[in-house]
Amino acid sequence: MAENQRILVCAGTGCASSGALPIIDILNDEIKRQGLEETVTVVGTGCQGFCEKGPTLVIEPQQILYTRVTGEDVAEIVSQELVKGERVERLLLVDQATQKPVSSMADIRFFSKQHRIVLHNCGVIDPKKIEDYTARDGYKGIEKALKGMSPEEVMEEVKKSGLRGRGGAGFPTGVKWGFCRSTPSDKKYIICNADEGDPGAFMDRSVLEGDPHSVIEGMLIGAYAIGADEGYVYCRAEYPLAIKNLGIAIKQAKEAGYLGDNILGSGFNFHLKIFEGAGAFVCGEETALMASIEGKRGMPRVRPPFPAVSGLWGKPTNINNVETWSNIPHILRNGADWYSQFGTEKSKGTKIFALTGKVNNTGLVEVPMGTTLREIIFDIGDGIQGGKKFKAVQIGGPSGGCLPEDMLDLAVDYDTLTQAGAMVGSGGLVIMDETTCMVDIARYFLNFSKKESCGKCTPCREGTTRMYEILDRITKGEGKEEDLDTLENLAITIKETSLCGLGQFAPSPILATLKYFRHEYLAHIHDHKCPAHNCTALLSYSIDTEKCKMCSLCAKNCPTNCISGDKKTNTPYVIDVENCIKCGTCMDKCKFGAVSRA
Amino acid sequence: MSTACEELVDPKQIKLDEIINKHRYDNGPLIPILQGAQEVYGYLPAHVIKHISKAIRIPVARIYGVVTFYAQFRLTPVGRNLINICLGTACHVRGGAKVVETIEKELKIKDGATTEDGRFTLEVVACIGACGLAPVISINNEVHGRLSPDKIAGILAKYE
Amino acid sequence: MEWLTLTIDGREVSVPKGTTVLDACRMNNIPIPTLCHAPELTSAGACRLCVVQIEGMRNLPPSCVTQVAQGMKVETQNPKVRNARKTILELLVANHPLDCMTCQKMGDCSLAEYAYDYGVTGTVYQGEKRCLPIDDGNPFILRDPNKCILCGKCIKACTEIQGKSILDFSFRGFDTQVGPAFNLPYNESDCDFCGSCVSVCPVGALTEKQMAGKGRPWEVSKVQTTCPFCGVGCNFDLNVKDGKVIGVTSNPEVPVNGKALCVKGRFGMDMIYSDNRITTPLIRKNGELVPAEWDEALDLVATKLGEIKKTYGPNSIAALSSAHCTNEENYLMQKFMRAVIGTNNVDHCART
Amino acid sequence: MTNSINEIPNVKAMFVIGSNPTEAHPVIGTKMKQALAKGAKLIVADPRCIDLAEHADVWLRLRPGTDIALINGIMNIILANEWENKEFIAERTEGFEKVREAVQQYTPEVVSKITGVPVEQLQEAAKIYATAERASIFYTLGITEHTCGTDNVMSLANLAMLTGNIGKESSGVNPMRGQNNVQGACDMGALPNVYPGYQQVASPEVRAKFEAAWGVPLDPNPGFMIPDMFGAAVSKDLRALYVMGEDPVITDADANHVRKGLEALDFLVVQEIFLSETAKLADVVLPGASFAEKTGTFTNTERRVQMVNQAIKPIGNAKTDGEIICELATRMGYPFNYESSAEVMQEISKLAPQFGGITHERLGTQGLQWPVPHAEHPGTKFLHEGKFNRGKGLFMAIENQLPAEMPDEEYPFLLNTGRKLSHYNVFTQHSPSLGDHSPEELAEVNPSDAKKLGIEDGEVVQVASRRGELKTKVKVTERVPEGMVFMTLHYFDSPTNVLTNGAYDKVTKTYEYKVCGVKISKIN
Repeated sequence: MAENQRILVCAGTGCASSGALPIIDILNDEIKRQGLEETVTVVGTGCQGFCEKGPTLVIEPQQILYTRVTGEDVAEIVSQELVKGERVERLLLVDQATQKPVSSMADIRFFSKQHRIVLHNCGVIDPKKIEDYTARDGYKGIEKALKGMSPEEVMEEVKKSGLRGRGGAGFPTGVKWGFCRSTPSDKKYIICNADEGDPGAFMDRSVLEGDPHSVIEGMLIGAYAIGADEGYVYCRAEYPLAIKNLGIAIKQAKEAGYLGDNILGSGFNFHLKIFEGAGAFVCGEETALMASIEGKRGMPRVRPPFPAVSGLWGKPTNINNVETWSNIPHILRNGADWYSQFGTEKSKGTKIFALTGKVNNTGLVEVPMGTTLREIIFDIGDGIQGGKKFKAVQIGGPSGGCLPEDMLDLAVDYDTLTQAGAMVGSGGLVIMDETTCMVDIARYFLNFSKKESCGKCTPCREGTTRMYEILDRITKGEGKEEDLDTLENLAITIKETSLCGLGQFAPSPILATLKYFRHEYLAHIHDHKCPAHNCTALLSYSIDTEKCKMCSLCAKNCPTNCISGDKKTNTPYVIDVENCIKCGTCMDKCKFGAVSRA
Repeated sequence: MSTACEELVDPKQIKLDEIINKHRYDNGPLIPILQGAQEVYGYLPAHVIKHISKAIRIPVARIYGVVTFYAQFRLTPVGRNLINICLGTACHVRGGAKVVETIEKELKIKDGATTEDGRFTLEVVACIGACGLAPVISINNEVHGRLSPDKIAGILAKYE
Repeated sequence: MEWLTLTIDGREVSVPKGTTVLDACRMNNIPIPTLCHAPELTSAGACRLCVVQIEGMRNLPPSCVTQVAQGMKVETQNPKVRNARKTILELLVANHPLDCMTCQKMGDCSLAEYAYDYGVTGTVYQGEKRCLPIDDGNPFILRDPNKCILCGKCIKACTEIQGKSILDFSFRGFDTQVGPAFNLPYNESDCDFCGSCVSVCPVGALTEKQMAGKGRPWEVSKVQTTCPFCGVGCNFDLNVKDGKVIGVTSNPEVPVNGKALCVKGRFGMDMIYSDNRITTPLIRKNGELVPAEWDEALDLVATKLGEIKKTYGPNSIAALSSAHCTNEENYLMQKFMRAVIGTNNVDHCART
Repeated sequence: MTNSINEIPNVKAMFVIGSNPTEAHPVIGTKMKQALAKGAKLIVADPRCIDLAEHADVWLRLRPGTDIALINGIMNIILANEWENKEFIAERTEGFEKVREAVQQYTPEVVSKITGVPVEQLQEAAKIYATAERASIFYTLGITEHTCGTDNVMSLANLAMLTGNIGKESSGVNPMRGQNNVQGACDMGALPNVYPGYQQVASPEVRAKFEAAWGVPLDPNPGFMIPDMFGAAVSKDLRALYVMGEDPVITDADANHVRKGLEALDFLVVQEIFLSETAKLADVVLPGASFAEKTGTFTNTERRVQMVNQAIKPIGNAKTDGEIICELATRMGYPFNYESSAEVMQEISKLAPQFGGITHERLGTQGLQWPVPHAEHPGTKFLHEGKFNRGKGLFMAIENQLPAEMPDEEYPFLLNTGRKLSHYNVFTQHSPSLGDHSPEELAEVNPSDAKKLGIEDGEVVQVASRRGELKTKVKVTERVPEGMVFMTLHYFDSPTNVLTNGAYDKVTKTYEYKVCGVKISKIN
């Protein structure tokens, strides 16, 4: 039995939703009851990344991972694992390939294939304790900068590292800083963009929740290099835990002298505030974000002038996102050369992806740039759920595109993805299988873009609605072949004439699916069929009275109560098509294969 | 007695003024004040918007524009239970749309509406960040994950 | 002043530094369609109709907010640019009523003009259309939000010229609207009815109620004159059709006020045709004022004044001249009193 | 105005006193708001919470009729802080020491007591005005329509000279004239003591010039001013009155006294476009033409002479006022043979030096700001650059004075009068749309007064002064302070001037429209 063990309980939003928080208390009670409080510490950490299997906990130093833990499991874990040093087998992860349980994190491909720089502390430290952060070399980066480097040297180091903005477009961070630095002004601002609105991405939230000090330190270094003395973190109000943990971190950093006036006796001042966003995806766009801080409608404005020249309240402003800022302390601490050894020639370092959809291991993964999609999906993600067939991966959210199977060996970096018609974007990776309809996916994203369009410029405001309407008609089997030309023309015009990135990239899902999955569009239009059996308007469910055993299971599970029949009177079960929402529950539940879909 | 009545000041109004005074000299005070006001009132009644307008000298039309721009702000009271249905990408590909349809049928209201008895308000949102548990809904910030249409009725029954 | 040279549609032109591509085009008589741009307001770059192609630039930049750079190569009419503009116009028309025949704005509607120029059919996109109530609860302005193309100029006119900010955008995306707070009708808002919003509206969303049905733009002649209400001295154009004033339009070129006016200046001119106008001389006979011919009336006045002057002296006669009449008329009045009657008894309400 | 309207957006500090520009001079009001949008500071001195008060950095809610004390107090603070412009005072002015002495007793505490304005606000206002790069004063009838109107104006001149805020772009003292051509009527010599161009009737050289031009001998004595006329009519010193385009029964203070005077006349001629209350008393009514029916010029408050261009023929049998005067003159044996109003302007430009370079042709679409001494002169954007008319600016020590009639036990409310945006004097009542938009008087009463009187918003009440009474609807609003009632002069049905006091300023004989005592009673 190991001395001085730590139990790291994931208390990130995903695991908390699955019931992780009570587990910490129960664990503490159980440890006390079994008299282990001297040697065992329970730590509530930020996101460990493995949301699919949550609540998760890790026993240190052995690095044993337990998944889907509940309160009832606690006593057993304490007496088996902590006292006897034996595994609780039923709570271990089962490798889908080998169908065997694996206990050690080193053997779990979800972890072993990752390279964690930004997520270095996430899931390991208690984010509410600054000493946990400093114990792992926290604030060494800013100390190094303030004590021995000029602002120019700091900026040069960042330039040399090759770091590119992790928010989407991948603009070189050091160069961006340089623009702001070189604009003369009595006042400059820096902003951390934490308005992670991309549906299907949550890395920024996880970093803020799990390692908020790394963002603060990154911003401190940036402010020093740029010459700013005030900063904002613009965080979605939908991320209450992130706001809470960041708020605690700012307070602790102030108390420790890392924020405020004359930081570490260097004469450098920096003040940081949190601004809670009020729910608008478009505020992820720099100028809209600043308008929002200024208390206006979050509508982007034309550039130039760029924020580096005239930003927040007309002052030079530099904006980077959470992941970008969080990279900075590592670059300062370990040097640009160390950082640039990771990644590809033009895309350095690592990138965090939110791996979701029809994949076995969903969660947050951080890999070096240049890792192939196949490695991410099939090794780290452990393949497609339910043994189904991979169809496509959607990269970069509503602004990105879908890539088909033959592009799985693409090495992920900014340039290759853009060339292929997708983009790194915020790093959402949504995996789709044969039951996902690509027209429906395009329709889904356009519905999102049209709802989130700010309405300022004509092409985006009017055009996203029209594209959505055309796609909607196609998914209902009401499309015409010329719709595809109309769509394409509209998509190109919107891309080329919209004011901001939201509009310019809103057509991407259409252009990419038209490029790689045109046949699915044509099947809807010509044959009035959805090859993925997904588009409800083109589906109907019926019960084969021959096969129906009148067990009533389908009727009991029908959410809209539209199946009726009666064994006593020997009335076979039928579906009332009027009220059927085509959810397919009956088909899933029927043990006799009596329900069929057409 | 009438004097006693006059001295009764709406406690919400006092809180609102505290919020306004806390932020009024900040740069860009509007959104934090609106967020605070909504916390006090549960929504943003017209008289509150006008009061804020007067206090911080921002035209009412501009405030109305801001309030209607951001999804967070509401102009009508919310039901006793607030259902947020996630339609993030992960939830969508895992059948989120069917969850929406089931709940809409069950409660006989559409996205954004409140049931007549004031029991539920329904809102479709983009990603609450529990993608690993897709499809998910949250009711009063309590998350219910790995849903399917047949589980809905049981979950809703728990909320009065 | 520094001058920059650029090429527009193959033509080399020079413009001062700081000029926008749009202004460079317009200075050189190269037509560019615009809906959200107005020289007296800040530029939004929102309608995107003024897009052009510029060598080396990504996408199609809007010319109204793009500054000229030395050596820039601009294409304003190539098929790509024209197609983009046509698509944008199709999008606008798809969400706009097509009742142009009865629309007050016909003949002066920018959207109709460009739609015609670009061969827009209005049939490409079928789908949802804005369907909002019409605001006609006041005597001055008719607001049809369904005709609004959301260019935002009325909002800017209300804020930047008028300093009122009665109007703003509300909601977002396809649901975006323009209106007073809570989308109340104008007469329930704090609107002063200066009508600046009407003066900048490029389509029929904001029109003058009094002018409805009174005349088409091509039938109207405009006469610049000075407002008779208050001492600011705003100028505007009286719109005249068939010898009748049908309304007022503001004129951006006038010196004091530009496009700004107040409710009286813009909407009070129906005073001219008030039923209370006196249209013939009146003479008191048997205690009653009765109509008379000019000769009779003037002779009576001349005789009476002559008699009184003769009997009681010139200083027994006085005149009140008028702060509402012209300089020339005031000059004539004081000259009349001083030179013809022979008294300095002339004054006017100078102090109100 | 010493400055031009389009200089306003560039003013850095505006001191608006006794003026309600957003209602009475709406487009000037918008220019002020443009200045605010560019970061200008605003001081508003007004007992009422006018629209601009809501945009002000400091709103000085002074008691009516305490303007001099307020201004003296501000000067006291400026001197105490040494914010005065010593260089300007030394080079461009005289008489400063007397003012320094006079304002010494007007300490912030004393002034606060007189005016009711808190000391801190006085200090803030003084600081804003005195330390701004370009400050301008704007005033209207709230300054002049007092028995001490002239002294009020001089006080403001003192303040401007003290800080050197005059004679520069966007910096000066700007009275905003109320009526569209009140500036022009004065310029044209429609005043009993001056000929066109403010040339004194009493001056023999001037008179000789006009006698030569007009070919007749002229009376060397100044004539009656308006308030004198009605008394003279009653005493039969005045027998006939020719009224052109005015409605004194409605617009002059103490209307009942005015009516009495008019009724005493032997002969009253009224030349008007509407059958006004005054016209109803006339022996002969001559139908004039509206501005749309004639050509000529108006001069606005920034001294800009602008064209009025004929758009339509006179309605019915109406004739232009100029034409009528010419016909009368001719019939009385002195032919006025003018081909056009342009020809009249030619005569004016020969006789009035500041119009020397003005012709209709030159005015075109942009007009010209006088003085325009000769045909090549571009006009004058702002006055007093480098030098005042009299040479050095003269400081005048002014003491605070009370209005002629203050509220008392019998008439406990202070009646304040003014204009509202939707109307202009009385004749916009004839516009169907404006009449419809704003159909009736709404006398403003403070909620606590309304409560005491037991009256509600929208209720019709009786308002009476020593001189007359009327009925009006009431608007209950915080805009007026307790003890004040505010009414406009726009409505025939509530003719406010039956209430106002006929007392007037000793120099200009301007009525004290702004202050008198009234009582309000509920109608059962």
